[in-house]
Amino acid sequence: MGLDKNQIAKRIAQELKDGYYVNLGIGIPTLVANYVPENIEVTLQSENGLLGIGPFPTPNKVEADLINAGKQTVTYVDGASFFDSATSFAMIRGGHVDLTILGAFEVSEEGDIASWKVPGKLVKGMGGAMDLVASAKNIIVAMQHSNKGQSKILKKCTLPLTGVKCVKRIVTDLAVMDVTPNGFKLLERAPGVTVEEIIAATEGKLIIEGEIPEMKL
Amino acid sequence: MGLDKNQIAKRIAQELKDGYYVNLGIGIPTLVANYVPENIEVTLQSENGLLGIGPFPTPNKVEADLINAGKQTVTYVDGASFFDSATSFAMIRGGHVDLTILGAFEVSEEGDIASWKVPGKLVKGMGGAMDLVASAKNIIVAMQHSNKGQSKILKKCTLPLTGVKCVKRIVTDLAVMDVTPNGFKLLERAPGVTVEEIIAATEGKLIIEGEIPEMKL
Amino acid sequence: MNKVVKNAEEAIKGMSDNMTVMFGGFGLCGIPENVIRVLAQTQIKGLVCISNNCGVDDFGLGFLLKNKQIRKMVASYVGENAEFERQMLSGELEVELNPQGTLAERIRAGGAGIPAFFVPAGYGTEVAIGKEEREFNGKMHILEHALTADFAVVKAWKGDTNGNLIYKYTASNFNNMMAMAGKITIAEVEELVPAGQLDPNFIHTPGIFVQRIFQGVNYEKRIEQVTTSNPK
Amino acid sequence: MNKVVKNAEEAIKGMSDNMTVMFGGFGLCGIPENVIRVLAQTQIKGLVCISNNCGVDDFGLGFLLKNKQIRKMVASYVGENAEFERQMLSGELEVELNPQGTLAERIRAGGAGIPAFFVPAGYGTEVAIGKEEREFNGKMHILEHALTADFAVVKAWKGDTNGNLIYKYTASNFNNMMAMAGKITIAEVEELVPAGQLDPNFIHTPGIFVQRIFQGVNYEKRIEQVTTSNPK
Repeated sequence: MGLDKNQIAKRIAQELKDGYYVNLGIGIPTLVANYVPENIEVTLQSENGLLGIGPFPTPNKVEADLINAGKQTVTYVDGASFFDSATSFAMIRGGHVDLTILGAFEVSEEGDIASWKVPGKLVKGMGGAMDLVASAKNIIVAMQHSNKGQSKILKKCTLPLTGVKCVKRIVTDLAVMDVTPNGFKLLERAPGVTVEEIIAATEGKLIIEGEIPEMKL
Repeated sequence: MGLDKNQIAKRIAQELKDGYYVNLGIGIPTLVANYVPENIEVTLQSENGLLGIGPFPTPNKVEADLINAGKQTVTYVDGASFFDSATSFAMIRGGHVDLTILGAFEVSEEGDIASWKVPGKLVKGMGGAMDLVASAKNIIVAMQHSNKGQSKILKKCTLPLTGVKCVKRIVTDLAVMDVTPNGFKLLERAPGVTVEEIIAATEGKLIIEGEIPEMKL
Repeated sequence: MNKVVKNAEEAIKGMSDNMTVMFGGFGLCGIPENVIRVLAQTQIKGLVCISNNCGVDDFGLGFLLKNKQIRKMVASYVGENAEFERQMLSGELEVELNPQGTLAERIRAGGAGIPAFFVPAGYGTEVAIGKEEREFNGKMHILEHALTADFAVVKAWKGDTNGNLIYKYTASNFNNMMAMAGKITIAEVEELVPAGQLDPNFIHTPGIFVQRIFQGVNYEKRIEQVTTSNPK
Repeated sequence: MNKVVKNAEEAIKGMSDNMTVMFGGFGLCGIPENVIRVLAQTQIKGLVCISNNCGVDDFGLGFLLKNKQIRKMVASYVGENAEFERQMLSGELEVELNPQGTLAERIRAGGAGIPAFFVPAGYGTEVAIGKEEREFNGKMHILEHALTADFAVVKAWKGDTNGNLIYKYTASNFNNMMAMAGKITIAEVEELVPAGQLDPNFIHTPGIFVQRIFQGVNYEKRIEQVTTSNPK
């Protein structure tokens, strides 16, 4: 029941538009690159200083000086550019990146996001996530709807925040939802998932208007 | 009596040290480049985006895209670099330029400088002068000691300021002086100029200790 | 994704009265000649222009000035230009002067999402009037605010179809930051090449900052002061 | 003017206990391997290190960590490193975490003479605790302060004897800004050439920011995650 990681990525890829500059976070978001529709062109930004990420290199083309923000070896596409971290975050903070896709531990009905710190566990740091959620024109969160029966789609986040009132859309294994002034607006169900199941898995206020269609994957 | 413009420039050139990065203002300061001692290397910065200004080009090497801050065609030396205006003023504001040499209408005994605006006359703007005087590690002013009998070395500036408490040393047609907490300290006389003549031409407080040597040009 | 437009006429589509427009260049070096020329043929007026200088009487932004298309000029050094003087003194033209480094940084800040920052330049002068003052590390600073524009118009040496730009020598000046600070940034270039032909390691302005690009024509590249030395 | 030093030993002359030192690099990409290696052989301790990351257990800044030469770490993403975790949890190591873009901009600001600036990142989170908050254009921001260092240590691909630097691909990262922000900046390069051999139009870090430069040896350039695709 519900989408696997690749299906979540595939659904999110439908949000891409021709000409978009997109920053993909680590985890599910990275997989989105595999599902970019063929008829559009998007440019992937890596906050460590690359605009125009290409596929992973073939073994003979691995280059230590060419990595993505997840520290994986990558390549670059035609028309790419390299730059320093200050310029990279000028792009992000200045709102030049059209879309940020990232993971989260929790999202609140006001659009707050918690994604970087679990008290009591090791803190690795926020990296670029706080900059991204504070400034991207559009933010989509890719996440699991709940964890061991505990909803992660909440009235209020319980974990330390990454950013406030910033998330626009959430794609989970169960549903697509928008954050609206009145709560989470349910847009689509995962194939085979019922509205009742989504209601049961959602702690935050869920707005259900009319028939909720199934996602098309 | 007193130094001509080239002699002022020649005296100021004695302040240069090997390895200095120097910004030269328009007018007399520009002439300093002609008198850099042969045994030292200084790098001239042009705030429109060049580190390593070379001599004027020969007529067949004139290049519209290669000018100095005075909008004159120039060349560049080996080891030069070009950059944008934000980076250029990062160098200046960040204190990376060792010495700024610029002209002035007036200097006060506290080290204030007025150099950009004469009320009632056309205002052309401050250009980079305010940035330079606010941040250069060391500031030398090249100017005439007085104008039509009116001293320009003052207790307080009468014209709108370019910067406050910033001037370190002044080289005029009559004298070399340092700005100190107690007033203008007279260091050197122009050849043939008496201390009395300098006193007469100085409105601000002048400190005279011991014998004042003649400049060596 | 298609950023390439045919020419300056197509590039300025959507530009209208009372907009704020940035123009790259220092003096006449690195100015977007094509867009200025075409803009001077339109009826667009009331512009707030942000540019380090304002051209000369018969070139560069001087064209727009002559046509009274500019309502306000935000600059650092102006007035190589008799008409500018006349309009300023008569009150037809509003002028806001900035220290040059502050102007450059305000534009970069606009592009980089930094709404305000402290600088020492201008403290204790009329530039500081009405601005917040604060001491850091024993030195007084003033708070300056970011600048952005409806359109930024820049000129580069080479560009590619993705909007990546390379400037030549001192012609980068304000162009590089202005490209970052325009809601719509127009780049005119001397040579436009397909994406992939410029070395990605040596791009001055990454394409993300540029929305429209075209290859300019008939560059005059006028020089304000030809200064030469004798061949040895 | 002579900026060229023989090696890392000579480059770190004057570095001493309790100094603040910046190290360029992102993960293990673009880190100054030579200086780190030599520094780990000294008795210098109590360092405040500013670096986006803190190496791994057996490479990069991990060497200094193992020797307990670091008192405080200012970073954005840390802990690919068991010893780091141990020292942090035991209270031996002080850690200050910054949003990555804020860290980058604080360093640039330090080099550019901007003591403080407003950013939106971190507003409403624990990063904002104790910081001034202000609204601009309907959006809340927090005031962040500049970072500088007694020494900045950067790694470039090519450099010349004037200190001009060029980075390769994504190895620029924090190096370019850190070069601006060191009272003394040390650059180690893979290839050192005489002034005049690098194209002045394509310099990433102008030489004015670099005080000491040397050609490094035995670069390992370790990769954290080799990810490959199958040849088609």
